Amino acid sequence: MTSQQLLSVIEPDGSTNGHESGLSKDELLHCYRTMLRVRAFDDTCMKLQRSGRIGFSIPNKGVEACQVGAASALQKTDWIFPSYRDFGMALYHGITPLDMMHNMFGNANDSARGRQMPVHFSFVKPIRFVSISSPIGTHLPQAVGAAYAMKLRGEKHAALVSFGDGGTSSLGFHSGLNFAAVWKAPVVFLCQNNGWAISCPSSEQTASESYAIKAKAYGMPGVRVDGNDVLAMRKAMLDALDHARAGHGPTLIEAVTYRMGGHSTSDDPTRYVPKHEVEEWTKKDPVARFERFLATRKLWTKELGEKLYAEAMEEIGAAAKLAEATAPPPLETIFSDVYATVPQHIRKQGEASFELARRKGDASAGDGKFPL
Amino acid sequence: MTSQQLLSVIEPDGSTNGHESGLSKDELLHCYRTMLRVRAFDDTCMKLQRSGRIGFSIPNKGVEACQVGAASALQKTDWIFPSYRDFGMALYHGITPLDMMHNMFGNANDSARGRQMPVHFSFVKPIRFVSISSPIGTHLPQAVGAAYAMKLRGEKHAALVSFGDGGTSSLGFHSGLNFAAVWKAPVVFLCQNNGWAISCPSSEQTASESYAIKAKAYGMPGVRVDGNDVLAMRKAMLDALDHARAGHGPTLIEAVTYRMGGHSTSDDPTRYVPKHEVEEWTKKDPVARFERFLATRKLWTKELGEKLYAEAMEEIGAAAKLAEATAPPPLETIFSDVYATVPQHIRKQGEASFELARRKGDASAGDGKFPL
Amino acid sequence: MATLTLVQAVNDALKTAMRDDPSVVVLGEDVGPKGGVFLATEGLTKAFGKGRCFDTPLSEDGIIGTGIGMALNGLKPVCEIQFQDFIFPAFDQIVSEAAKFRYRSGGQYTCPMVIRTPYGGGIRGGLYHSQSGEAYFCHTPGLKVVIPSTPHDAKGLLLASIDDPDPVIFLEPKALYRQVKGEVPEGKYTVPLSTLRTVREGKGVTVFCYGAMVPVCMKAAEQAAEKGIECLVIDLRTLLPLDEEGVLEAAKQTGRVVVVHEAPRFCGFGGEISALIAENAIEYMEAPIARVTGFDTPFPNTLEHHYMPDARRVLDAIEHVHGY
Amino acid sequence: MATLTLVQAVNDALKTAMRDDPSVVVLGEDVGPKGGVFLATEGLTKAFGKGRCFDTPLSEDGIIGTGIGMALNGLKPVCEIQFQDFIFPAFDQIVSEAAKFRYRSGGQYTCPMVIRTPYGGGIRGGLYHSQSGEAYFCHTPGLKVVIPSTPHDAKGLLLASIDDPDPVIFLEPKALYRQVKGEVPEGKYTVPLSTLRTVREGKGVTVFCYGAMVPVCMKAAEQAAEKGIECLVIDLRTLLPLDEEGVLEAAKQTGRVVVVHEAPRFCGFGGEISALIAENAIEYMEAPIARVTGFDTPFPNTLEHHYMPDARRVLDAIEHVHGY
Ligand SMILES: Cc1ncc(C[n+]2csc(CCOP(=O)(O)OP(=O)(O)O)c2C)c(N)n1
Ligand SMILES: Cc1ncc(C[n+]2csc(CCOP(=O)(O)OP(=O)(O)O)c2C)c(N)n1
Ligand SMILES: [Mg+2]
Ligand SMILES: [Mg+2]
Repeated sequence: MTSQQLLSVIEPDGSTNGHESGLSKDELLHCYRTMLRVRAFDDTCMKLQRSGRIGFSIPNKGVEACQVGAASALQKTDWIFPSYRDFGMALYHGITPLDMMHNMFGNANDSARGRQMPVHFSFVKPIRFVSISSPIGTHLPQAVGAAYAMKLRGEKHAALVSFGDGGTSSLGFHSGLNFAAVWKAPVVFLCQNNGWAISCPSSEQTASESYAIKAKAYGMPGVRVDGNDVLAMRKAMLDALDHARAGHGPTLIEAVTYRMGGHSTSDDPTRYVPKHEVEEWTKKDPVARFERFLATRKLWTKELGEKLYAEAMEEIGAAAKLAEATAPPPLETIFSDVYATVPQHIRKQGEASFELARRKGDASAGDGKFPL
Repeated sequence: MTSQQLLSVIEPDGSTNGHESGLSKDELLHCYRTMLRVRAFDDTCMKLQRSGRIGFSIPNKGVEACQVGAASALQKTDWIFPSYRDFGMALYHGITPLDMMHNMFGNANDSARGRQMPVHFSFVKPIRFVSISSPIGTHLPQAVGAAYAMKLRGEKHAALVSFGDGGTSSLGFHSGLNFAAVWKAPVVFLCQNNGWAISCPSSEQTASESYAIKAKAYGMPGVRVDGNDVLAMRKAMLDALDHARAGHGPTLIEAVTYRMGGHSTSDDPTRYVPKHEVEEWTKKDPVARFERFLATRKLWTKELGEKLYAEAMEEIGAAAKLAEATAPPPLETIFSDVYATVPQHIRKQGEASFELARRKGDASAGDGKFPL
Repeated sequence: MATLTLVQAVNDALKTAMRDDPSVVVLGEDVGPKGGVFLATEGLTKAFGKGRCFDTPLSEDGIIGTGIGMALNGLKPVCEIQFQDFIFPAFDQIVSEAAKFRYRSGGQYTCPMVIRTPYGGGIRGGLYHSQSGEAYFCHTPGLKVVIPSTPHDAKGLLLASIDDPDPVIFLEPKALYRQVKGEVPEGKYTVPLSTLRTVREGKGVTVFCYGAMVPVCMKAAEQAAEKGIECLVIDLRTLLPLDEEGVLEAAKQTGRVVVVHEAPRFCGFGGEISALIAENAIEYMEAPIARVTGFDTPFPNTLEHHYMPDARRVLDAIEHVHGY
Repeated sequence: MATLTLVQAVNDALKTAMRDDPSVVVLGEDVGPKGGVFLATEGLTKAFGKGRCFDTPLSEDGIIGTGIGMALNGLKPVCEIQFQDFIFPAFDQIVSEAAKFRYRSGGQYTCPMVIRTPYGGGIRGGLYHSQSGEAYFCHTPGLKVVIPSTPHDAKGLLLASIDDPDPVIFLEPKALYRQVKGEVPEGKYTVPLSTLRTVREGKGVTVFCYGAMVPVCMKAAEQAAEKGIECLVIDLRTLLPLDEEGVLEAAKQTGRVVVVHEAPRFCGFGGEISALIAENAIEYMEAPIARVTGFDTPFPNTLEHHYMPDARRVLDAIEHVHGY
């Protein structure tokens, strides 16, 4: 296929073109349930942020199929180098809403120990979900290096690295794809083209015909997939992973999808997004699309959907309560994990600050708000 | 044409396919003479370096046609953002061997005031030949910015930016081409693919089919040109410049050529270059190719070639002598030109160092040698 | 005179410069229709058109690299980096190129440009939306480094930076963007670079600070005054080229010095102030030269208020050097 | 024991590490068949194969970015940056990523890796083949910064750096690559990081230095001795984490201090040494704390020997603080 066609599996009416990739009933429902949990996580975080209980979150409405379809193709021994918008991949692989909520509140149980902003998750189990970084694009060459290590040791694992349309302009995109292709590293580059990079539309991000075509610059296959079609995403990923595991090297997948909300909970997209765009894409909602498919298999009813969403809301609401009630990280966490062992000068700074707190009381929290 | 075909004008036997771009006899001879002067400059610098009179030079044997053909298409109001291997562009546009030699010796008359290594030229006249930098690729986005300024002011000028095959892996390649295409900036990207980046062959630089095809990633035309064919280079440049001046934006030109010597005067290419490669390319020598063409027009004889080369050697030898006899830059040049005016702290450092020299004598020069 | 917040003063400066000089252009991520994530560039595209204020692709290397090219060719680019933490992809362009163009070309090519970027903590931004990187730039000859702490200075220093013939890194204390308000003259005026501002007179202890630490130090100085210690508080404003004479004079006035910044201590800007004094005025010192700084760790999130120097910590240092 | 040059000792360390540990890999531009432009990696590809020592495309961002990924996934990459001047395209990967991975992941992901690169002047390399950027890295919590000055230390420190669980910037003084020779034990041994080396004892003046400045300072110290001033010369070896106690002790021993480095003075590493002393041992100081450094300008070419501190300049400072 040329890079301009869109790979799709589920037709708008829910029928398919036959490339369902053999998921069992349970697996199909796991995908569906995960998509609803992403939506529930989103809705919960939005409320938490609006009521000032967390500082920031990243909406995922519209991109659930991308993430879940792609994640469904991975083995637990593969590595995920996620972007900050990849809730679906985490949830698909069994990272719990509670683990994620600890990070949203930056509390003592946060795996990042309250050092990162919300949505900057880091997990090693049940799958390698590599610590998310804010600087865009840095994780692409990192994924290539991790994949090179797999190849050098003769393992049949692969790495998935996920990023946005904006991420294709980053330095890491260029060096990551180039090194991967030269080394034939077992890595899949997933560009989730959701139409926007904060307020920058794709037309101002690049003049190329598509994002997938950028693969040509590196000598690797590039495929364009309907990112709102969970089964198409799964198929494209499976093909790319087979290719990688067989030693043929990397693939660039462009998932064409849409960010139906703002960039983040602090963004006001009405300043720059044309209204008609949102309306058009609302019709292509990936959850509704998958529901129509499931209905053709007699796996879906409106009631089931409502029930699963309600369950997810309950689970996630409970997680939020627990996370909110968890203490903040202890002061010591400022000074640990800079190095494997705390060096002289940092130990002294820590001790001085504990001592000052004993003498003069604690520092008081500010009221700064995150802007974007 | 697809990016895989090579644009050429002069056939190996010196006949042409009719795309001579209407150069007058004088212009043709100016091209030829410039190519010989590049070779003479090269030969002279090699000798100067071998005898320890300069520290470093960059051989140009094999790539003379690339540079001269491309330069011949430019107006004096255009800007050149050169690489360190672009002697031919400088000489074509009337920058004198003496000006260049001052830089090779880093003396008081060096336009870079002895601050840069040899071959890091900087000229504003007779054409903008922008100060060469060692870090690879940084000048690509700079050329785009300069071109944007032309466009914003409604000028019909353009910028040429020249770099090597290795340069395509740099950060500046990615950001430069991307910004240029989005902005439709009047800039031509000239990749001189001479087969090697120091000891790294193209096969380890990229897995793409060609360098020209990388244009697809940015949505701009990419052309592959026989870089040993001065008239083909000229034609490709003229087309790209027309395109740019007409407001249609940038072009990526890949000039396929060959570095017939080492990377620099300090490099030993026999450590890594296969012998047969050099032999093959020696047959395609761009100067000989052009001579065969000139002969078909009755513009060339062996004697003429020898005479012009001898004249060039004499001129350049004289320039070297003059440059060598010129004093080093004064001590003050260490401290000036950091800012438009010398700030307090730098002035003090300068004064202290002059004072120390008066009290305790000058510093003595070391004997460090440049390695690569 | 209007009463503006610091970020409004920045916006006002940009508008003033663009109105006066058609060669001034503003570029960066989201600076166009959105007006920047902090709204510093709000309204500029509308007022001056897409050719003068425009969004770029997501590449800081591209923003600064093309900015340099514009500056080489007669424009006056004001590049915005969305957060100072994201300036590092452009570090090569800044350190190797913008800073060295004049020197390496013997003055034939120059880079009059401004790189504006919000820096520092206080918005719960964690590791990557809170950093203070001034020391990296201050160790780079060829750059100027400017940090305002009031709306008045923000406008006057930014206009002076845009007028300057050399590349200026203009670091805006994001914690103060909306926290401080002040009177800002209309139209063009400049605050000269490389001049200090005496925020408060005092004969007890000299406190050197800049950016978001200025109000923190002022609070500490007031608390110190209640205890009978009068502080001389100096807002450095321009870190490079620094008014070294002015610094030494202020240090000598009290013989007791506290240097304050948010950035990590080790090899930070405060060390340069201490070293300057220890090299040129040590005989005037009657106490150790104290530094109150961020810790030598990355910037945390939940506990950021423990990481950033507060009045409590500054006061403790003032008392320490005073009682020495 | 063999007598090796400094660059041979580096090569020996790499061979030793690669032989002992199959997870050690070497990558960079021209490190393969060519053996690196200084021949530090000569013979490695031949001995260990293309999977263990290999050339990369021309991207420092790629070299360090992929190196980080390798480190995350169980390899021990030793990345070469051809000249320290060319490390800046990788600055984001180093400062934002390698330095912060452990912290931001609560120790779940770590980057044990070494970034080797030749630094400093003395080869007529001009602005871009001569720089000393240690201060940039020293201001970055999470990194270690190591600089050897003898063949023995080069091997021992490099092996310790490869063993280290954290990212190490290993700066090799290129001026000394072939200038110094010394005995180097065969096989594996390590010189512990964060330990100082006393190069010379003396009660007159303490001289702190590292890298290529060590022989320069030793020459000055000998000249000083002829004039009756005995210097305590300290080779810092590891700049970060610095043995601060050791530095303070050495400073207190003489009460007179000279700090020497090639990098520009302003906000350079020397300032941190001065500041440390001024903060913790000022009462021991009997003279100004002097710095002898490169100037606050880019690095020139023809006049590089005027730019780099030489024995003449160091001696002058020694005399100055001694006679104060
Ligand atoms: C290097 C860098 N520059 C700027 C930013 C600020 N920023 C955060 S997200 C974003 C847009 C990313 O867009 P895209 O890659 O399309 O991902 P999306 O948010 O749409 O999923 C920007 C500019 C950043 N995080 N890192
Ligand atoms: C950023 C950077 N990294 C490394 C180098 C060292 N270096 C100098 S030239 C060169 C190879 C360049 O190859 P290419 O771009 O093909 O140009 P050529 O020399 O073949 O003309 C390298 C790696 C550099 N100058 N800049
Ligand atoms: Mg996007
Ligand atoms: Mg080449």
